[in-house]
Amino acid sequence: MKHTPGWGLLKGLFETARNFVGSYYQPGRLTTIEYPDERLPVQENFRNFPMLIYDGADPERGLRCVGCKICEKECPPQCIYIVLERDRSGKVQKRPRLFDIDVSVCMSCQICVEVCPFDAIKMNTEYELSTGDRFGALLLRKAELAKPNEYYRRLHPTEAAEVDARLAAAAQAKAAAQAKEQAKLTAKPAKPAWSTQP
Amino acid sequence: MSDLRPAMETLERIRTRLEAAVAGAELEVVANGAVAAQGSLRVDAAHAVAVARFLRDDAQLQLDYCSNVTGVDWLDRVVRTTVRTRRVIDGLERELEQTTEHTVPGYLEAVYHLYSVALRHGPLVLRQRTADRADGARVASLTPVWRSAEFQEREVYDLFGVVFEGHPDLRRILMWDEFRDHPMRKDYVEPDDYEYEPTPHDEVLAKARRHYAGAGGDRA
Amino acid sequence: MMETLDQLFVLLKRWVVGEFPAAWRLWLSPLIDAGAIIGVFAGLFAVTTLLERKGLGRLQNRMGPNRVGPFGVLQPLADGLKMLTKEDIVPRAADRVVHFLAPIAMVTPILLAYAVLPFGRNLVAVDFDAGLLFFFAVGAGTELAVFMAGWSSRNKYSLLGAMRGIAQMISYEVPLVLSAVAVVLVAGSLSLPSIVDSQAGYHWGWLARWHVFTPWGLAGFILFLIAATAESNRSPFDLPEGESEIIAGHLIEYSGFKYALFFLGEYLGLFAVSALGITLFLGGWQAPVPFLAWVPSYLWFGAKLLGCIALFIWLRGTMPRLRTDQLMNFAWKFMLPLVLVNLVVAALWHGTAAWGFFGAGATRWLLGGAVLWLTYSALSHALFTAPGRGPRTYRYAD
Amino acid sequence: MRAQAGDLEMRGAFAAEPHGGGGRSAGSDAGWGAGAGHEWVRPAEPVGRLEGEWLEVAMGPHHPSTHGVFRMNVALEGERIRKLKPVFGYLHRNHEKIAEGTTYLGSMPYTDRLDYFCSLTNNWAYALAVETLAGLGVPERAEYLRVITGELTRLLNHACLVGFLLHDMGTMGTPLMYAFREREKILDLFEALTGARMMCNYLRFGGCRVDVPAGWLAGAQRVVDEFPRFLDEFENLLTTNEIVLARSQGVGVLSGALAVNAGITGPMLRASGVNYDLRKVDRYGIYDRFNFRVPLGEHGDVYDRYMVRILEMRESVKILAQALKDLPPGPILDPKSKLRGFRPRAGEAYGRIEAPKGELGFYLISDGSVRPYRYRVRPPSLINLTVLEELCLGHTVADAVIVLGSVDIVLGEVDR
Repeated sequence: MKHTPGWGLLKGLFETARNFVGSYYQPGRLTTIEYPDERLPVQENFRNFPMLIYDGADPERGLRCVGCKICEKECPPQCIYIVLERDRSGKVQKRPRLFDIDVSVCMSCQICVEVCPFDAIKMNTEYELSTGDRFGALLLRKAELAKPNEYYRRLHPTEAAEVDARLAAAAQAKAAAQAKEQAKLTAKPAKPAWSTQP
Repeated sequence: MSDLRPAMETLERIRTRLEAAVAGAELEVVANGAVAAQGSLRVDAAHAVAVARFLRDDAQLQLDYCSNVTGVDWLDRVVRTTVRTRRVIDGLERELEQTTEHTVPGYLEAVYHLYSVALRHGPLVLRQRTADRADGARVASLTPVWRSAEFQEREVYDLFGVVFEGHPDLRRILMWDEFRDHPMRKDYVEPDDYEYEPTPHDEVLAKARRHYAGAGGDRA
Repeated sequence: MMETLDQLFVLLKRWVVGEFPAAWRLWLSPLIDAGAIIGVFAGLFAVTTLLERKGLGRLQNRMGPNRVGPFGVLQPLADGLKMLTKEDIVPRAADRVVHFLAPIAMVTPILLAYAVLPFGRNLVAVDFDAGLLFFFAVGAGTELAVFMAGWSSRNKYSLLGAMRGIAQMISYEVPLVLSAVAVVLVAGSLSLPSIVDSQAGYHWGWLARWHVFTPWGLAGFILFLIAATAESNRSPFDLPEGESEIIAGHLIEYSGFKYALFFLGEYLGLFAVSALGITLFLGGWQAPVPFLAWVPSYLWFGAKLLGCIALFIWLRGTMPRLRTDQLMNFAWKFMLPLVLVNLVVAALWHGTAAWGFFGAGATRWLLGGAVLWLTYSALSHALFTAPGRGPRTYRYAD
Repeated sequence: MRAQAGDLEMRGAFAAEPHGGGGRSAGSDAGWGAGAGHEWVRPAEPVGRLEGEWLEVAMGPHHPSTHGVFRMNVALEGERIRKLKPVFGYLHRNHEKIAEGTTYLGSMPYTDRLDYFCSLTNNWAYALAVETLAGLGVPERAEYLRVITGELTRLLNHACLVGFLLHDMGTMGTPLMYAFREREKILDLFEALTGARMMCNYLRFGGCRVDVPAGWLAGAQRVVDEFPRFLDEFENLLTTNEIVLARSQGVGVLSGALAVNAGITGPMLRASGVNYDLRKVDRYGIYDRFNFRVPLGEHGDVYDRYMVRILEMRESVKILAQALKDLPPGPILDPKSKLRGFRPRAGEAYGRIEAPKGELGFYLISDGSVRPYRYRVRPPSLINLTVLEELCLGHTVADAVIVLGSVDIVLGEVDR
């Protein structure tokens, strides 16, 4: 291959000039977004820190979480803290009194979402969380984590549709089973669903 | 294509050939219970270098590439063996269960994964075991045979405390030079010298309180 | 009217000076010149930093600064404010006096060099007979500043940078001066205004009689540009700074205003040497085509200067950096022989113009060009094509 | 012997000094193999040529060209390197210890953080090791998705590496910005598929986490189709650039024999002329179905390492085109795999893949519990640094920087 010295440099200069000119009119060349003024559309699969889903209007009563602590156990960086509710007699209730996620530790790995048997914890897409308070503001409490199902549907429509369908089917099956059960043995109370989990 | 390449000999055959080639080498084929069932070859430290050289230079093996070197810490294990014996007690023959406990002393292992670049086969897993987990934690360094073991043996030395005899430059590699312990050992206890920060986690707060009280500090 | 516009600044100065008593005039005139030069070129420095950042951004498919003011035009102001309000850190081990003097030693000689540059018709502070000599003599002072900065910082990287800087600047001084000598030889004068005058007029009524349009002038201009890039420590010859190797070389321990002065000095040096290149080869303030001769001369000069700056920015955005030994090889084994041959060609061109030994018209041009091209080929072949060098072909395995 | 001749030219008076492997011809396959007797000898300390002290400089940990927090303690004679000791561990977080304290699945997101440029191939290596350990199968579609994401990862890693390398040579980041422009497009794909741009955490034991969203394949096809144009642009800018040639040819020459013995893997090994690509050797996953070639260097210098990466990107584009065309429908997860309570049988396994930086291996020992008893990462970045001193001796500081750049390290992986 014959190679004239200096030709490679000229080719390089031509290439950068092409990019210079191209950056003004070829849309693929300038990928920069002027962030606070413009924003990229949030992808449907995007995930950033978990949230808790509740049905209905009341975040306290409608919370799907039953405090089974599976996510707390499986969370790789151990950033979830759950304390269960107790009633006056000290009996453990099926909902969390405290549900904290330390998002300064959380790495958005989504494992809590995958292991949750109740579809109670899902990934949020909120990413503008910068704050001046290093400790307090980065510890999300139950009230901050609780988000209505409609919010989840808006963030992840495809996934939420699947979950809703699954939950509806499960509820239907449960209702049918309960009706059957009811018909058979009215006295025997139904076993709590969460205790059947291994 | 590479389907036609000769598969590596079985471990048993390699062992037989090695015993013939390296006089006095103590070799043992270690079974692997996993689905992979990739057995390994244990070699004693005294003959390790000679064995390694044979493995590298033998025409049928040509294990010229040492991919992975690592350590494994096996703690002291208490093994319970239950023996049923018949004994005559009070004129009656009775069956008795006798449980004896004995401690299998722990040891450290250095594991080498060998491949052949020339013949494209492998791996052959080579293991060396130390005598114990304290002063006798010594094995032979295979860095003179495979240069790739240099940093990895240093790492095993650093994190497990296995001394590789014959290593040209055995220093700590990941931890700092003044560090005393070997963090990858199973019985390693974290030093209580972190800079604790306010956290909702009670255990950490308790630890911090202990730590700063011990240090005479006033932070917590 | 156009004549007045062309001589606007000259007349303005004459008027201002005329307003003062005669005893003052001797002092006032150079003061006004100095003030104008400092003002204009410091302003150009600000514009250039913006242009460079925007231009590099676009070359690299980025936007460049666009946050301060519309399209980021106030960015230089923000940069300047930042520089001035930064803490001035001097290492404890540093030689404080030298460390303090180095930035001053950088800027002062460069500003002095502006005295002899003609920025327009009659627009020159000092019409010095040995103007070119003065320029080179004064301009060489910056080398001292680089070494002062590198040595006094007591930092290993800055010492390496200073060593590189000295070696590089002294080596490239030689081809720089020699390429200018060709022009002196032809123009027959060391005075920069008369060198510009020697390029006045047009061949056949349309081609400017600039030196760059002769074979030796073209080669000389390219060589001059290369040497100027090296002199002003610009990429691909930014070894004394080499931020990926020795971080910032002699600048590593400078911050705040002192750093800004170095920065200013470097850019002023770049402008000065570009202005010299324009004066020597590109006809100075002369218009390139006769029908545009009515445009004021300083505007032509400014346009040519901006063109040179754009070229430097373009080079900076494209070229990787050379290595020290390659840089030296390039200076002594490539630039120096070529520039000497160029000198010979220029001498032949000039000396034989009358009796047509070199042919006439296009033949003369081609002959001169051929000599230079052959030299270039031979030298670059020796430089670049060692065995195993050059583009390679690769084999594949399946 | 051409490499040697070039070497003499390059290093002038220093060429005659002992220099580990540098003088040997890199290309010939005959140089290494059985019985070649390539015992490693530490290079003899050169006799000082100048009367004077060596200047000892700690390059790093805060240095713009060490690709992270990494230190090279160098002894300089003028600007020639006489000694070089790499020092690492600044980013050491004992990934292996963390992994031994968490479940098998819990380590998956941590593997993203090893070589944070190539989280998907890290996932793949780990998943492969666990699958070998537990005997899990991978459905066809998941295998294809792994190949697609893995090769996209290779594209972005190589593009960025070349950008960084040229940045180290002093190009003001122009090639780097072009590489990042293309990387953005690939990261957008990753974000749409896995939900994160860099910390993908996408693979699961026996398959993948989610299936591709609607329109993703068309987007990937578009990126793949446009990639060769970017490579052409890159090559126009750099491949015949005289300064790049002068800077990189004959610098950091690594012989094939030393490379194999020192366990160098990946493009660095192939640049030294050794044909060893795990995609061909192990044919893990479904790589035997694709038609691609392995580019080999001849001289083993920085330029060959650069070119091998460029050529590998072109081959990856070929693989991607085939994989995107053939992607079959079907499930993406082995029904036997489970998320919680995953307890492989006691035993050990070693799984390795051809990650963009070299052979990335995971060695796992299971004791039958939910946590691995021993979890070991074989980091290609760390082992490729073994020969750094040999590559740099006798060269200048500026060369050390580009040799380090051509090794392609990520400190997250070196230090773990």
